[in-house]
Amino acid sequence: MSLREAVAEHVRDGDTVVIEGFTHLICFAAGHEIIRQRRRDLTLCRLTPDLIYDQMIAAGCARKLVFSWAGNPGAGSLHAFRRAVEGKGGAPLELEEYSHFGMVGRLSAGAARLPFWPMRNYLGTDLPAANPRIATVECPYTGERLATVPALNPDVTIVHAQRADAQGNTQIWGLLGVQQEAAFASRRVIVVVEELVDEAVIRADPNRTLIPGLAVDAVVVEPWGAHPSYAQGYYDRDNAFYIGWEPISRDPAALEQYLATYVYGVADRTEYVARCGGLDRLRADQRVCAGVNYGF
Amino acid sequence: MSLREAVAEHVRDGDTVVIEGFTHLICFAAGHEIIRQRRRDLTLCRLTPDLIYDQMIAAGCARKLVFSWAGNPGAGSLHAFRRAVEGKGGAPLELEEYSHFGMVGRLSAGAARLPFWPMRNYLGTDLPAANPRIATVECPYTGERLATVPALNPDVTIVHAQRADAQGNTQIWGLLGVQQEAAFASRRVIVVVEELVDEAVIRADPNRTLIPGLAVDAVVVEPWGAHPSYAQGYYDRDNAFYIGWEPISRDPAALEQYLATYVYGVADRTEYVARCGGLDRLRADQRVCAGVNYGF
Amino acid sequence: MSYTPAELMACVAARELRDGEVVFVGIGLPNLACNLARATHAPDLVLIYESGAVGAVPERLPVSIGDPSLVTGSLMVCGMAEVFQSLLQNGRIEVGFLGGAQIDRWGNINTTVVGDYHHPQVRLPGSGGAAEIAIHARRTVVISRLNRRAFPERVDFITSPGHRMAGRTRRELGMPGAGPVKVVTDKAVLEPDPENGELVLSALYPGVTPDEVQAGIGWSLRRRDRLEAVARPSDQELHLLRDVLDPHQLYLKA
Amino acid sequence: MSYTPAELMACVAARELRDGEVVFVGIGLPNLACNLARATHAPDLVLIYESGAVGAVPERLPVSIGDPSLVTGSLMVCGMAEVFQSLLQNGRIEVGFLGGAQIDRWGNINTTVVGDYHHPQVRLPGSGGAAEIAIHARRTVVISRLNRRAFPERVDFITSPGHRMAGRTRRELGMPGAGPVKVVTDKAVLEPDPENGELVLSALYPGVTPDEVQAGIGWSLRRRDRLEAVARPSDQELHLLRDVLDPHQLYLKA
Repeated sequence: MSLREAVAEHVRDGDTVVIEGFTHLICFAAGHEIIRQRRRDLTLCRLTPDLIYDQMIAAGCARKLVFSWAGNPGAGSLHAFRRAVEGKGGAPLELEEYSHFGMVGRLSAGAARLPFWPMRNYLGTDLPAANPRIATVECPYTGERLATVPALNPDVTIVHAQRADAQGNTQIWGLLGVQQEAAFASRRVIVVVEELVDEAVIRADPNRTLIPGLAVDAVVVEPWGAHPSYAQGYYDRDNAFYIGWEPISRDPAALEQYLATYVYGVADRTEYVARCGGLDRLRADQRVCAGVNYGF
Repeated sequence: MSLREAVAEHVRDGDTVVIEGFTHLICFAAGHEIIRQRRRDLTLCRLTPDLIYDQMIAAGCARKLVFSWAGNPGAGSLHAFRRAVEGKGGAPLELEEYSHFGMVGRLSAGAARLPFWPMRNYLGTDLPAANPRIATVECPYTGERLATVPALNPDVTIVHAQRADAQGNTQIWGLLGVQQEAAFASRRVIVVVEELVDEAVIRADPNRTLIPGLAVDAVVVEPWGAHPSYAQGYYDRDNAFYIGWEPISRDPAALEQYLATYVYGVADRTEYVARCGGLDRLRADQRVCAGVNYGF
Repeated sequence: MSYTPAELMACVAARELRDGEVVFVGIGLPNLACNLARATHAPDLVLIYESGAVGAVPERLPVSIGDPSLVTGSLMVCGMAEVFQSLLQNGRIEVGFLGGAQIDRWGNINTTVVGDYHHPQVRLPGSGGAAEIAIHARRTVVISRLNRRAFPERVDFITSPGHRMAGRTRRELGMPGAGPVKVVTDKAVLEPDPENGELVLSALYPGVTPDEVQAGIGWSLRRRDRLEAVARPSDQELHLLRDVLDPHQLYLKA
Repeated sequence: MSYTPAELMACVAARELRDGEVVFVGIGLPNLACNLARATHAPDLVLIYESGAVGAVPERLPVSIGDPSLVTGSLMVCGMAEVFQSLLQNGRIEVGFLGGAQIDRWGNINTTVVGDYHHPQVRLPGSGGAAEIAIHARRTVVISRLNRRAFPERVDFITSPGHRMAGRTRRELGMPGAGPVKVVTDKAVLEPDPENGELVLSALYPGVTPDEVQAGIGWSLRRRDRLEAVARPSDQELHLLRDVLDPHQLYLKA
């Protein structure tokens, strides 16, 4: 299935959408396709909105943002996000804000189909005042009060991964973020992979499988689909792009120009990769580990 | 460190002890050493007490058993356990009983240092009546009542694993059970491995590490330490032994004879392996998977 | 070809499974039934074991649900927290198999104790994952041989809830799953009355009379107006069971 | 050898770490400080990043806490649920590094908004993992350059609690960790008054006067009776920082 078809079928106006991946495996390809298909009124959820949500906010896809850290690591701000929140242009953006632990708990509860997740957190912070959905529960054993966050069950979650088989049995290594929790918490799941592999490859190392095919609705093959984010063992993070985003994001006209050229101006990921040019410089070195014995 | 030293230092009379491993990687070596050192009044916790706890109960180590399924899979009963519970000889044994999910939740809460774990469970069953520690909590968002189990934080947990480095960075593949949760929930952790490996082996495939050395107090090398349980990629489960346990366990004299010969009658695991004889028949076939690339 | 009751039980259980379904498998007959279904009408059945093996394709008949043959070549191995939270409680399990020492009129199952909990005549293994499977699996199939001790009017202890627990229904208790939809015995199949959840006779095995069934049941068994016929094991089913799946008669002893 | 304030800040932070400790590392100066400590007095420091890398040994200066160089050759990579529950909430993190746009008299840190939350003058990134690190790490070290905007008497928003929040102490709020034990600035070190948790001047950098410090602080700064002396960066420390750890001056720009 092509990413165009997968997004057309599974991402709808008004949906609560999660494109996860903590620095690693952020599916920019899916974000760009959602922008191209001009989805609207989305509730975008991610721990770190990152450049991809900054672009989707600038493109007018988002009605609301649910997050825990909205910056451009080491490089600056997400200015489209800031303009919306600081009332300096752009459509208004509703915020629902947690800490990383809070977002992790929300997706853990969603994956377990529990209505809340307990944690020791938030006492003494102003976060519960800013977000009334952060509540408390009393322990039935000790009587102490613990913080709670509500379950997050997205309409659709998009997970980028190194590889999967045709049934969506998905293997990820390197940073795992909350990809597994997000997939299990979601009503629909799109997996986008660098490589489609034979089921035998998956079955040869079942402990590497993070998401089983029974939880996946669509599998899409999109090499370089995470650029400028990275895929361990496939390509490095394009740090120059992240640093270069600061001036682009700061200037609405430049941002519009970027979208016109690299998102609206290309038909698909293949054209995007061609237009970026020279991505081969990011190709990963070989640091292949040894296998383990599954025999008995 | 030898297993004798590790048990002498970390397992004390009256302790709450977890020797985990779901069918896979059950550390019989540690159970036998605890019996040899004549530990008393232990609270033994495991989802499946299995033969190892049947032996420890017969040897008089246990005051209490916390569990969710006490049988000899496919082969029969744990008769030392049954004699104690049915009042047919042997010291009395206090029971605290859950389902598997309940025990998993108890260790998950322990690992997260939360006082309880919520779940949708137990409604309509007689388990809460049999175990008042199964309680309920009201969801602060939906108002629904969920079942809870209390955290389990053992004094000492013993984890058997395929391999670890000298610092206790431990890698496991095949069935994972609740080994990670049990280790993080415990005050002290002994890791017993088939193979001690160089730190470089661990660092070559960090996604395989289930327990970090920072959570481990002692590392012991004990090949065949899980027999008659198994170690994926090292040796198969000794199903004949499990089937043969039924008549032994059924007859207190035979059980005593077994302990005299295979536990008290040997100084350590090496002598046990020699006395068992022919364990090579269980050695695993080679089904080595391919490695993955950690380069960037 | 002649066949044993156990062989027909495995066939009836296998026929209950639809291709592509996600099944929580137990050891013994349930495992045989699932592998029989995979070998016949349900090649894409997904076998999940509570030990954490997903999409297992055991090369040998597993003696325990933690057998290494369930891991080798499986699609995924995950921890038990994922099994119970992200798969079972999440609602991903479509069929669960259950058995027990006692099954009562309402499909409640006892695998905990015969007699009083605190002074048991017989201490049974306990729940394992059965309590949560009975609550969360979209539907369950119960397998047990008929006899009055195994089918009392009321179980001594409810380990796995059926359709009516101390008078309360699954809906009243807010249980996600549909509960036991079929009880497969060695003589007949029982199914819950859609009205009140009471187990009633729904199908007789070839050559079995209702009285033979009643003889193995501790309450006066009602029956459906129209009883289904149960087809005898086909030659293909028998060949698979005897020559491929359980050649050493581990679970199919006559 | 002459040195920059940033270089001394990295050295002071590094000296705060003891060998073998488990440290929750941030990007920038904290990362430099940890790797400087590993290269000098604390070779067995365990670096943990909230992204899930445990025992990381980055071959290059990571630009983000999710850099692939933190994964390659690390001791363990785990999901973020394990990071926050089994490591941080579990109490395994001995030192956490924090920074922020605003740090107040009580060591409270604001990384959320300047101005009103709902109508911010400046929207900052938010908590990330800072709130829970401030609550759970056994102790935290705060790194920030001095200036009145960065050190107001009261932060606009408490993202990460310090020693006194709306009058309530950490103990009253039942926080496991000890909170900020040192605030490392470019001119001096501040530490909490053991009595009331108020940040006071505890050490001056070579050649800095108390007035220069006060000039960068928005409340009247009390000082310890005996101020500690801060040793200048050694030649070895400077060599490591300049030639090995940050050769491209990514974080040590003068």
